[in-house]
Amino acid sequence: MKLINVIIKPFKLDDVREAISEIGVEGITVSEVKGFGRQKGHTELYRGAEYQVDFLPKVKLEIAVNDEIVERLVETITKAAYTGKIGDGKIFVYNLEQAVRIRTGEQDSEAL
Amino acid sequence: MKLINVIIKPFKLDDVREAISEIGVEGITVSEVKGFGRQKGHTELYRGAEYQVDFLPKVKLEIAVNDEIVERLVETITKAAYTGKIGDGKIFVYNLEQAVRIRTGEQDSEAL
Amino acid sequence: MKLINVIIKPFKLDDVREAISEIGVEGITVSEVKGFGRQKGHTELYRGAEYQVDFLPKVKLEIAVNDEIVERLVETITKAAYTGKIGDGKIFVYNLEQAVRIRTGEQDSEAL
Amino acid sequence: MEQNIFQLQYALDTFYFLICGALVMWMAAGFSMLEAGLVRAKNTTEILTKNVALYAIACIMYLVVGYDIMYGGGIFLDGIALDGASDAEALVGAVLAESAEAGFDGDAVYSNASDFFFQVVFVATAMSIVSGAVAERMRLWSFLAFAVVLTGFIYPMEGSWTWNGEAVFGLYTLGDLGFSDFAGSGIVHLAGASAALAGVLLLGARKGKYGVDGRVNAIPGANLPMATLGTFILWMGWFGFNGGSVLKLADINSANSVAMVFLNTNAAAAAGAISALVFAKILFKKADLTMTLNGALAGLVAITAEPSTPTPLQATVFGAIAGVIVVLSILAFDKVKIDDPVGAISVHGVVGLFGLMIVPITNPLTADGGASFSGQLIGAATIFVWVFGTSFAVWYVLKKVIGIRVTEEEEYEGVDISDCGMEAYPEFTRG
Amino acid sequence: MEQNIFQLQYALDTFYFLICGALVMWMAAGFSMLEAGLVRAKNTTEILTKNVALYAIACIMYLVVGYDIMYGGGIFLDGIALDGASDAEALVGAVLAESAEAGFDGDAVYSNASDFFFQVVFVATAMSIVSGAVAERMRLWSFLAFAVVLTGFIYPMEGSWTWNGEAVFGLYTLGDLGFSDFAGSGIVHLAGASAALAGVLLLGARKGKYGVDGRVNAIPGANLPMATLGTFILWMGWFGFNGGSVLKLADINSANSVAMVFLNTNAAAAAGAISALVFAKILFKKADLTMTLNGALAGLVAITAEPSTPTPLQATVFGAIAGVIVVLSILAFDKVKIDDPVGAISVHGVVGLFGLMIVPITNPLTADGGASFSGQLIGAATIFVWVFGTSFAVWYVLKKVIGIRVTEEEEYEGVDISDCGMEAYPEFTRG
Amino acid sequence: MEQNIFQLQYALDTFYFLICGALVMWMAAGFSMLEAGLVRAKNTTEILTKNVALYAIACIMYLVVGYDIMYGGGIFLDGIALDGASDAEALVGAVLAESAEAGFDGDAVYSNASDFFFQVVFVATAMSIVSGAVAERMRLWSFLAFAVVLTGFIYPMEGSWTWNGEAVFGLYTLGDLGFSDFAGSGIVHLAGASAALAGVLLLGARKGKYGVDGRVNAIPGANLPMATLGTFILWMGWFGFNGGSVLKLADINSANSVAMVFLNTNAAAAAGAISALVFAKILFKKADLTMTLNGALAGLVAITAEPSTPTPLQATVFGAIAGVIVVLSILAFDKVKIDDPVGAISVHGVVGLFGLMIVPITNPLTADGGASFSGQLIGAATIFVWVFGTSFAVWYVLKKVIGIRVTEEEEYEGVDISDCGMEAYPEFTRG
Ligand SMILES: Nc1ncnc2c1ncn2[C@@H]1O[C@H](COP(=O)(O)OP(=O)(O)O)[C@@H](O)[C@H]1O
Ligand SMILES: Nc1ncnc2c1ncn2[C@@H]1O[C@H](COP(=O)(O)OP(=O)(O)O)[C@@H](O)[C@H]1O
Ligand SMILES: Nc1ncnc2c1ncn2[C@@H]1O[C@H](COP(=O)(O)OP(=O)(O)O)[C@@H](O)[C@H]1O
Repeated sequence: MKLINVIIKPFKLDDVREAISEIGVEGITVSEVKGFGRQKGHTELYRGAEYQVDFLPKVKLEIAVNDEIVERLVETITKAAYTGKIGDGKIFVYNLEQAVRIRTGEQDSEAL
Repeated sequence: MKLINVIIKPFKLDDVREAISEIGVEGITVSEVKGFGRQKGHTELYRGAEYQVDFLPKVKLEIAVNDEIVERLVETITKAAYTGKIGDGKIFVYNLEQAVRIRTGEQDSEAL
Repeated sequence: MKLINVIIKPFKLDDVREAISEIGVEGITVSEVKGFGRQKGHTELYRGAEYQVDFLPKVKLEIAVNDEIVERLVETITKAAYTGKIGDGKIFVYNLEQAVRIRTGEQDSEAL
Repeated sequence: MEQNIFQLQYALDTFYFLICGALVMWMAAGFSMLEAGLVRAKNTTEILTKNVALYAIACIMYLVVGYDIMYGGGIFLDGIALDGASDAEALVGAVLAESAEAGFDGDAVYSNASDFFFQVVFVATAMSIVSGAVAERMRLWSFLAFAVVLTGFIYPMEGSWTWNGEAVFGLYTLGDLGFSDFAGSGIVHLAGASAALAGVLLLGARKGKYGVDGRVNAIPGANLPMATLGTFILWMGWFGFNGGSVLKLADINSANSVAMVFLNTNAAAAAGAISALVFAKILFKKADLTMTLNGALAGLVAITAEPSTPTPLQATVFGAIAGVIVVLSILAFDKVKIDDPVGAISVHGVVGLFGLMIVPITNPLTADGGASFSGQLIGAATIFVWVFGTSFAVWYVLKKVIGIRVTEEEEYEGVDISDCGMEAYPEFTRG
Repeated sequence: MEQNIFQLQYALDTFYFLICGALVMWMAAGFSMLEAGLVRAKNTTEILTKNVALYAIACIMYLVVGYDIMYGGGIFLDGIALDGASDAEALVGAVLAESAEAGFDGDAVYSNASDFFFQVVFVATAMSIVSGAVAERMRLWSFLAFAVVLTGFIYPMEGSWTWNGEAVFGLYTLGDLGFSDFAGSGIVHLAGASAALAGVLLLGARKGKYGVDGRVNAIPGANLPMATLGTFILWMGWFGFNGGSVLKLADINSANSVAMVFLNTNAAAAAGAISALVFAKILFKKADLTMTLNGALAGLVAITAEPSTPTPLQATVFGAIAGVIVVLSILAFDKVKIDDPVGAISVHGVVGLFGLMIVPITNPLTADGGASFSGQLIGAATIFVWVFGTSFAVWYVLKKVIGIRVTEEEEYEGVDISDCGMEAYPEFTRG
Repeated sequence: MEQNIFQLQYALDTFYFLICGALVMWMAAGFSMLEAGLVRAKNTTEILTKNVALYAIACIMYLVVGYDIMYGGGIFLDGIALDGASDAEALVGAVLAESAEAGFDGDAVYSNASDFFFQVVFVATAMSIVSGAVAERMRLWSFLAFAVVLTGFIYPMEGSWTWNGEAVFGLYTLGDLGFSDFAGSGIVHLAGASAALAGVLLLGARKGKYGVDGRVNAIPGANLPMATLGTFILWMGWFGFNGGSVLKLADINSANSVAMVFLNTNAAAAAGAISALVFAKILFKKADLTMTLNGALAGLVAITAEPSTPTPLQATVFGAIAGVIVVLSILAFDKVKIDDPVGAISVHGVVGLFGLMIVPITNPLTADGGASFSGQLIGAATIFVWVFGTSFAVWYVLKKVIGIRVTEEEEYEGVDISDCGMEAYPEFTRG
């Protein structure tokens, strides 16, 4: 199994979710993150003092899947999250050694 | 060493923390996440317009431990986080190659 | 490639960011987490009832990099995040199998 | 020309009632903000809905039957406009005759409509007290059903025995027994708290409030600036609550009395806030804002039974004592596991009783009025027995018939979703 | 000595205007909180800025030219202090002569400055209605430019035809046709809503409000306690809005009228809140707080056209009907994709019209005043055509010249950053 | 019958004082909300606690000794009720005699209690100014200790020299030198700002406010709707602050004066808001809400020294200038690293001085009163030297004895935890 870690722009979340559920992935864990990278932030102003807000709100998806569908999943996500503008985000793939579904105790593939 | 990644229902956090500290795990990193899976969300209503809130608040635990206690830990967590209702969550296990305690520079097992 | 996962004290975020960008790392993903460990929390009081707030606000950094610079990066972070007080945090290193830049489809090293 | 003087007096006294009434109406906002600030985010929309609805219900029910039960005048206030006169002209004549009879220094003559307006907002205050005590676990619609009964029947009955001087079920007349409650420490505040206590006893504590080991768990309010704002609003509104209760402004004596009431009301509130702050600091080693707010309210409730006769120094002392009482009372209720999220029963009930009992100190029983300790006790007992008893019965029936408590899941999820389907701060908290 | 009675009458009526005016000024805070509570966090600083600025602009523009257009008296209110008299002494003499002529029971004689103060806050109210309807997508500076025109010209023109009884472009006089609008259901509320509608039509809906499939998406407000506070503030301020519109307090008849107005205003608001709450519950199965708040406001708007003649029962019924109308109207506007984030067009426009149309029921046309259905229709039409037409023209020019809508990115990021560079809740939300 | 006219006049003037006083009391809520909105979330509970406590302390200290120091009348206000008369009857007689002597058009005769009530809220205002300037880093209890001294001694001394016309340490009498401060631009606002400045200088800037490279870092306020609400509350309360300072309502001249004060106060605030908004836009390219709010307050402070003599146009111009001054002043203080989180020193101090200096323009020195530039300068200097000097001494002693600043860790963690043990928004921020 693999764990796919995806960083995308927040407003792309729904598109990505739909896309990957279409190819049969049922579960995702999502969290709000701040991103630093090539894309630059904006400046704010408060009582005459300017300041740079250089983190950017991003959304991180963690998806555990079986090896065979990784490739398609990566493609699908790349399409769904794509805007072409800087800051679109990344996909990271790790190896997942074990998975357990707490409710049933099922292991690995059954747990996903 | 392994990294145990656990997704549970928020109100189970304290139970799980106690359970795992009992078996000698001292450190955890916790974050609030949103989960999508088999469990379905609820609908809200605003000025006549209904809308589906389909993410569910979950809590994610990251626990770095030595290989030998992984098995017991997984069992303990499974018990502590169990309600039997859909949405109880998952346990994911990865390989952890290196760990450092910033304060002391200690490495690996000593760092945990 | 490796994924470096770092837990630090929130007010150290800027120092760490500067330090690692100096050694040429361009991207980071940051999230707010709560930490449990040796460092103890504080107690709050509400209408006569005391309660222990035992999680501590921490910041988590995820940094994907090429193998060759991992060592220097770990050193740099250890220095930048160091206060010597308990609770300084941890650095965890995993293996990263694949990386994709969504905008360009670039793979692995090019994607970082 | 003398007539015109009476006309001016009438107009000034009517205006005084209306402005004081508007200030008391403003207290509805104060209770809403106080309660919204002291509950958790997930129960905020619902407590707001309760507060808006209960104020509205109080206004309608009192208009429909409540005022009639308490003071007569017919349901739907029919004829409040002309008061039996054939037309506006005739009404002016009738009023002027009344004024002449009363005499310039006599009882106030003022518009009936302004009297209703000033009275109706008191009913709402009594009901507002209840919503805070039962917050975070009581069902919205059961609560509103109760509000209908309290504002339409329970309170008006009790009001008729006290402020309207009718005999209690024809048995005894409180006034004759030396009972006096200037602006309603008992008639409004103790009454509201009695109804709240009955509800809380049948409702039980919020899940997780009391640990098995008997320890009290903190359930912090979500928005303390709101709670502070609410307290300031109540403090301001109280000037109308007590100031208007002099019932006349437009002669030197009355004006002096109204001014003393403003002064003493403010002094008691200030003293209550400080003493609660300091006392809590001694007990907890911290400056507890919520206790300080309760202390200010306690000072206000304590002085309400008689704000016109104390000296400023006495008012200050009374307020300071109230500030200590309220802190102790809140801790005591937690000890016996009576869960009152905002401290309403302590502030309005315990301190309301205290307020009644100190009246004889500054306004002892004499030929022309005043209060005796026995009279105050009997009055307090009458109010408590009636309001607690009838309220308990109504809550009980509601509990059996439609239920008064939300389910455990609903309570965990928050009543905002289950009752209102709407979050109060959708972007600030994680669903 | 009679003179002194007139002096007291003058002072009392002046004070009455000032206090009522202060209460109406307070409504500016109410609109601000209501709107700040019902928009998303990312658009909150900007809506607050709009509200503070529009109130300020209304005060200045009405002072500069508006009052002069509506009632005369010269630009910059020059000479409002002495009113043509050579000095204070002479002024007193002139006033006393005026009073003597008017007679004690005649029209009120009071300070011109207090009249301006009472009038100016009405202009601000009309403009406040607009800001809510165009929230979350209109550019700040285009909005403020419009505010200058509405408060300095559009409203004063319309006001001169109605409250100042001038002929509409010399063609017809509304008063003669049986038009009557006591406190401004039409002159203020319908007018504000007409300007808002024109703006919304040229502006379009917020991105994402209406799905392609024609479904309506919810865009929840960020802070419902704020919205509730705003409604309570408006409710309180309305006592000044309607109560002051009797225009005289200081005789028995007038005092009775003012008191009835307070009573009916409160009853209509309460009935509107309850009926909207219950009606929304029936439609949606949930207790919709925001609809309940709109219901209370609807009750207030409905009674504003004539709060002095209905019986309390009638006021209650009118308010209850308004509460139902506003819910239906809000749903209807969403159906036709007219996006009004706070429901301002429904509350002030649709219900404002309803308020005008029910006047003849309780105050039919007679020799000495009153209203006819036809007169009300003509009046409503006149107000709508004028305000909608001129506003549409102004919005249109603004759209062409500087643009009225923020860019899509700005809208997505939130106008707080693009217009104000400042977040309203920097620590509560994730930038 | 003439007596009854005097009675009515007495009652009306007393009521006028009480209502104005209640409006000024309301300003305490305004300062609380303004400051709570402009500090960071982690320091909110503590600033709220300070505001509630300082208001309470001001009320008590002024009651105990302050009023006696400023106007005499004995500590604890003993005998304020009867004012030396044997009983209520005798008091009425005494009052009527006083009225007859003063004459209908003469100085106002009204209840002493209402005078105290109106005066006491001014003390609280002065103290409220301080809390904002020292926010986010000063220890709670040291602050409250200072509040005791300022409200019980420093302010009353200064007040006795100005509004009570006593010679400054028997040396010179400000009134004779052509000093005039109608409602307290100097006596209240400059005084409060002087005390604040002394505190800030000894306290130092918030950690992180000024970068090593001398750059100014933004520390955004956590809740701008709260700050906006606070400003509206202050704006409303100011009608009582200035309007009540005419000190008489109940004759034609006085009523006209009160009305002009309301009109000018509102105009100055509106002009200040607009000019600050526009000026900030020019400087920063953004519509800065917080500067706009400060601008409105600056307009109010500027007109406070003399709101009755300017024409509406003059009031507008004065307010507009004040709006520009306040923006420049805030930037200037940051340049010299004087850290004032809410801009209190600029709004109340710098603009307060400006307000004093423009009095001679509309109210020049004449036989019967008025102000001269020299007189205003001497007055301002007297107030500043006395209040700054004594405050500096008190702050200094506190600093040495118990310390006035929290530790660096406490400041980083937020003073809510260290001083109050309680978060203001436990669910919205990540403690
Ligand atoms: N080396 C990295 N490690 C972890 N996260 C990264 C890394 N590089 C980029 N990211 C994440 O991806 C987001 C987008 O990257 P960025 O360089 O801004 O644009 P792009 O995706 O077009 O290259 C960043 O905001 C950050 O959250
Ligand atoms: N494939 C997956 N990858 C990552 N997280 C998952 C995956 N499947 C489920 N989850 C997480 O586990 C939570 C519970 O899963 P769910 O399918 O709802 O119920 P159950 O745990 O009973 O199977 C989800 O809310 C989500 O956060
Ligand atoms: N075994 C672990 N797994 C995951 N996170 C850990 C672990 N141990 C510690 N942490 C994280 O590191 C933070 C600091 O650890 P702590 O033991 O408090 O101090 P120190 O870093 O000095 O050892 C904790 O708050 C927690 O977030």
